[in-house]
Amino acid sequence: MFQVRFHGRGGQGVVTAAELLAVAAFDEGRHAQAFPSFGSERTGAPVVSFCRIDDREIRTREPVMEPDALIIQDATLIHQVDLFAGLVHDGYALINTSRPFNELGFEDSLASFRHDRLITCPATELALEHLGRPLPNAALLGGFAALTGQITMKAIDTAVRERFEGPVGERNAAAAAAAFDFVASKVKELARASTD
Amino acid sequence: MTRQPVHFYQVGSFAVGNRLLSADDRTVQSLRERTNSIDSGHRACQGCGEALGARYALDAAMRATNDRVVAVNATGCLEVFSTPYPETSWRIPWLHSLFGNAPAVATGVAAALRVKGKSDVRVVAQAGDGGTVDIGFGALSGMFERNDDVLFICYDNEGYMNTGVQRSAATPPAARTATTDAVGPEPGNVFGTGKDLPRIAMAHDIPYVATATVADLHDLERKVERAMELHGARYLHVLVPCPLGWGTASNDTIHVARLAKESGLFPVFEAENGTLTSVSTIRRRVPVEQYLLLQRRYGHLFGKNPRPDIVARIQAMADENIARYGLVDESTESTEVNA
Amino acid sequence: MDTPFAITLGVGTSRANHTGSWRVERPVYVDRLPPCNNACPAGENIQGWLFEAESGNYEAAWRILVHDNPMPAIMGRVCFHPCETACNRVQVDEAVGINAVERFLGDLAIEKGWQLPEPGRDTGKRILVVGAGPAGLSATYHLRLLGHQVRLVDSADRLGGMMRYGIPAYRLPRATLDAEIDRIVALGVEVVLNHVVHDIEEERRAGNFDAVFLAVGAQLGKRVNIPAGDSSKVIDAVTFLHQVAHDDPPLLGRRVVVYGGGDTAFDAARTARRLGATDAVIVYRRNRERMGASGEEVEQALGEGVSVRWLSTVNRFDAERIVLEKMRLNEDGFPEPTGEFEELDADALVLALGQDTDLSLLDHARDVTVHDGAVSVASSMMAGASGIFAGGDAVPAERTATVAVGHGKRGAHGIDDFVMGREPTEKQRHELATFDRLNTWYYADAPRTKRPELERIRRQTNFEEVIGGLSEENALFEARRCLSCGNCFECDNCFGVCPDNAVIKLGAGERYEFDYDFCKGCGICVKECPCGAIEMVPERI
Amino acid sequence: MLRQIEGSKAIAETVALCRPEVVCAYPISPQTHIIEAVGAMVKSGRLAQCEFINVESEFAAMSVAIGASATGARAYTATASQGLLFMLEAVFNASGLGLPIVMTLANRAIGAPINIWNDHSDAMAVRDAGWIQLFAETNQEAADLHVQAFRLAEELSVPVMVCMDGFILTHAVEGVDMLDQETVDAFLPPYEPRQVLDVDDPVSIGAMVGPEAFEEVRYLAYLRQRDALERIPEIAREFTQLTGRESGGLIRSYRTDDAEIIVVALGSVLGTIKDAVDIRRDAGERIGVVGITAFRPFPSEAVRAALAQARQVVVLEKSFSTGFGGVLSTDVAMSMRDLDFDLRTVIAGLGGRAITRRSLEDMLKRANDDELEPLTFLDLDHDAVERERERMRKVRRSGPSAENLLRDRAAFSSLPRGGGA
Repeated sequence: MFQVRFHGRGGQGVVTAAELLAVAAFDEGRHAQAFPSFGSERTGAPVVSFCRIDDREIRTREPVMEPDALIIQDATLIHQVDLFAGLVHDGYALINTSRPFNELGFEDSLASFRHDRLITCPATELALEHLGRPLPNAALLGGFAALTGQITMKAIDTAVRERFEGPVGERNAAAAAAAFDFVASKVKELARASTD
Repeated sequence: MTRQPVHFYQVGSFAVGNRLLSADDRTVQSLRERTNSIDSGHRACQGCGEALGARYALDAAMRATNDRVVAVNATGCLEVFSTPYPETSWRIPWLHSLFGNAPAVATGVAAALRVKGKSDVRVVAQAGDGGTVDIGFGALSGMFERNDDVLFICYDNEGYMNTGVQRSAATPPAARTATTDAVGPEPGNVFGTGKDLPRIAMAHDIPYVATATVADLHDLERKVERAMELHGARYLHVLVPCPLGWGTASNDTIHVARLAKESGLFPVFEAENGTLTSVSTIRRRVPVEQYLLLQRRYGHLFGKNPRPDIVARIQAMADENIARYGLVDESTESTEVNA
Repeated sequence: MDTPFAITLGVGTSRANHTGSWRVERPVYVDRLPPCNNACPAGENIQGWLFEAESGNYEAAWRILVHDNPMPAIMGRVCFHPCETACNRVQVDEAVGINAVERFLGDLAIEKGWQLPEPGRDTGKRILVVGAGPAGLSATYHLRLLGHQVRLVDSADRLGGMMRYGIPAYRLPRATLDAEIDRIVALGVEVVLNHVVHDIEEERRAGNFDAVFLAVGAQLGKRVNIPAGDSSKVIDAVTFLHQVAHDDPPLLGRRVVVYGGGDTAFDAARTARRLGATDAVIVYRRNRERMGASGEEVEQALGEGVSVRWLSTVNRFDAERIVLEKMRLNEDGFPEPTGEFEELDADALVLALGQDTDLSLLDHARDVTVHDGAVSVASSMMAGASGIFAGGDAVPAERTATVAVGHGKRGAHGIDDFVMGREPTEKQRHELATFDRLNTWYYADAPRTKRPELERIRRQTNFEEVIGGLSEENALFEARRCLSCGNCFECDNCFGVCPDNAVIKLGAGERYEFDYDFCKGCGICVKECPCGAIEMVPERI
Repeated sequence: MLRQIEGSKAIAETVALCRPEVVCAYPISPQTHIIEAVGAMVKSGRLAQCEFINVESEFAAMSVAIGASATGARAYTATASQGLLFMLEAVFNASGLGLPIVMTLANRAIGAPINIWNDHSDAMAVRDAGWIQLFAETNQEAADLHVQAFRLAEELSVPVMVCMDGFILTHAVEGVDMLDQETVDAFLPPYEPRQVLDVDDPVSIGAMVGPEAFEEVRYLAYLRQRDALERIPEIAREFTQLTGRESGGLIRSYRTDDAEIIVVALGSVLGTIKDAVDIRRDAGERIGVVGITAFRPFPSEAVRAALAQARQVVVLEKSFSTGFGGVLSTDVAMSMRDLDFDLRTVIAGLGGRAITRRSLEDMLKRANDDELEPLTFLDLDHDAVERERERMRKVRRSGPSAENLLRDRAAFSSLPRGGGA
């Protein structure tokens, strides 16, 4: 089972992101379960959602306590929320920011994790570029596909286009593709760096 | 002198029927074939105004719809005295659910009829004043606001009579009830309280709002008929004296209802789409004392320690109604006669 | 439907619950005597015929009417309608115009040629009726209906008595009078005119009559001793009107003074105006409130230019001048002389001070008591002597045509009992339907329809009828103003106002009945009955 | 067709396949997505022959359903928590009148303190309201149960409440094999009301019944619920025959054959329990699970049979009777009369407190070691409770302890409040 936790703020499409990932996994013939943190949070407040992907039936209903991956849609949440709580030691984290990783102030809490799996991605910028609106969730899913290999870019593309009709779907798909490319090249870069 | 048209009948405009009128012009109540929607054997008190009002209204609705009426009833006297197992007095399809939900139940009935394609069947919901102005008020306002195709009839006897005469938001000032005792400096119900539901109904801009009393059958039937011509939410507020709760003689039910109207205390009018369209003017104006004196619930205003000050305040209320609705037609006003 | 137990119930089941057992008092339908019927001297069932008239069933109405009174067209003109005075509607707005409706029906019957009922099966009894005025004609009619043979004798050359010779034609057109009299005669009556009966016993024996009805009227004008010059023209009103009726009017001159305050005085004054008098002055010793004539007649006379000197007596009549003494009313309302005098120019003086009866034909009758110029009678109209009955102006009563008609009817029935050997029966009368028993709310407000009047100017110069009849429209309207006091008229109120549906409507003309299985005895039906035809009576416990 | 779909959406679409004729809607979390979706289907015309009525309260929602059902229409609504309580009078009324209304209850805690998250307090509060109450373990089952619910309700003239855990199921996106119209039509015949407001055959529905017949009316209702115990499994079997899928029924057992300890629970937590049981089984403990689908009528005989050989029965409940303890436990205990066994009640997941597999494993281990108290509150913060009690001892002042507790918990703003938080 692969478990993902999404962090973001109300209005950023955090719940939708988890759903899209579940749908994408489902489309690839896997079992998937997505659910929100069920808060009554309003726009702007910290929000969490979850997604599980497995090859067999998923029975558990507990929240994701020990995620295999984190998708952090808003890096500023670090000041309010213990973002990395429970992340397995070889887990992934995809962080939406245009700033370099070392400027985020995460270092102390990340010492024990594999740094080649902690990736930043300017998803909001990519969204603005492709979509015209600062909604980074679809883009981050593209990045997630590139980072974890748990899902294909094609499945993400299909799920996004199913969810958003017409041009909006196109543009989100384009943002996701751009993020996929960005993260894929970054992953290669890091791999090279680690082997270097 | 101007010649009278020949269509004048001894009692043509006020009594229940008249052998001289053509069948179409008679009241429904004058017809042997009237439905008797609420049949004999019910357990209402002697002289019950509500039993009378319900039969008047529903029989009229039945005639107006070719006998295609279903009724919804709130909990209350009418429900209790009409359907104690194993006997029902209703001759029409009738549903009782709860005290406060008659408007919503009626909405459901109307919705079901609509979806079933039974557009010819019409829904009448009925409740006492408690079920209307108090506990059912939210549901009623919702029904109004959605403009559901229901005629809602409130039989207003100005209190919770079923439970032993307690105050409702329709209880008039100074009236004694079990929860507004006739003691203290302001005996009976408090002035400045209460709810004027017909006006609240009008504020919903629903197609039809009307008031009536059991004392004017022609008027009541005409209003029911008018209501049945229209679709959407309609509201009819009928004053039905309660011998038990008002402390009136059982034979005074109609008489006292008439005085309520003739004194101006109970304005009789109708409104369409939120606008007043007609008022029933006072025929033989009487001072409120005449009305109050017949009722033991106002007994504390008279007798050993009379309270003319309170009677004057009640008279002022009547005068205010008369001014607000134009209840006195100056051109035909007659001298004061015992009505 | 297979309905769930207890919570769902089938219609009509509550009829098993007989709530009538709750009752401590029960309503019962009653019939009360309407004040109009009660007041009618002719004993008409006024409310009964108005009821039919309200529906436009005029012939049925007329038939109810002539059941009691065979001369509605006449009564509809000359009756002073005490029914209207008694009418409860007075206390709502104005009395119902009963008289006008009666006349409408009477005229319509003449126009349509409706005939009176067939005479009853011949009893073989022979009755002598003396006098063919309203009492005699009425008695004749009723006797014929009862199957008795009638000989009607009169001293005049035509039938009608005072109706012909006392009432001016402008109040009672002769064609109408003749029509209604002819209709009675057509029932098979032996009429003997120009015949004066001198001795009633002898007349009865000679004709072998089983009974006699005396209706000789009051034909003698009362005279008072008024000093008058020889050339002064003084005439009594009865003679004056009689001569006018005979188309032989006396010459009275331009200024006529009529002395008296009854209807005859006004008839005389109004007749004088029509004969060309420029001044017709009535002199009366009391004031207007205490006058005998009907207000209607006074109004009409004043409208025609008749003037009245109230509180005056005629002191003497010199040539072309009458001296009046002014009067005043004392505490008891009686006029007293004041000693003040005034003068009035006059060509003639007509005395209208009342009439006396010539009862000399009774001189040889045994056991008949004549008191104060009138024949004493029992309620059956029988005078002391067996088989002699009397009515009209000859007996002590109000002297009006309607009273006379009533006497005729009562006398006929008294005679019937007598000749058939039955004990006279007193009819049980219902309790009076008084105003306080009515619920007048239910009656629509509607002032009475006035009979059209001829232009005043026309009526001063001729003997055309002054008061016109009602149109059908107005007659119907007027009939429908009847409150039907004390008797159900099927307004459906009781049927409608019962909270327990405990009134059964039996259908048109059948009224209602109570369903005591369900009547709880609340009494709303009684309270809301417009005409007071229901009352509550205690249940026997 | 298998679809990855939000639970609420799956319910809405399944309800639509049941051809409801009147649907009343009043928003309350967490059921809103269901009625929103039904409303959209009606508005778009996709669900034809259906009146969708936005009412002013849950009380009105149930009342509209009552009116519609009594007029012969198939009526549906959904609610949760406070909404259920607000309509409570009408809930009793619907069953008293024998009206086959189907209602989704998105289970949620009842305040105060106000709490929008999942537990079973709402369902338990109305367990005696005369409704049939079915609990869904998954969204698949929730969807399937709605089809069965209409069938059951209309056959027996009893309203049916399909209970599904709020948020945990309603908001979860997972695979659901959606039925098609043909299948639902084959399974669910048109509604033939037992009583109906009909101008051509008038009856009075809702009479006042006195002492002379009230007990009989109630006894008849009891017998109908007994009938339901027969019909629920039959209908479930029919459903399986038609769809090849097992959904519904009275109870479902998991690894109980040789179990010494059996956990009894309702709803979605069964999945997590099964995962925990598998792990404990791997550790050699003979533990099984019985999930109760039909809570009302309570399948006493089936429960007794399923639990008969257990040494210990652990009833895990998302609700409890303040002042006593387990609610479900009482029913289980009554079903097990005269049998020799230990009963343990575990209260868990109140107000959305996450029930984690780890906590369950721990609890099961203690059960296996016979260390479980008769009444256990899972993951209770004993320190916070003790501090509050200490304060209460000092200051005898009444008031909401919730605020004090929250103030106490510095972790207030930290992560994650979890699968219910």
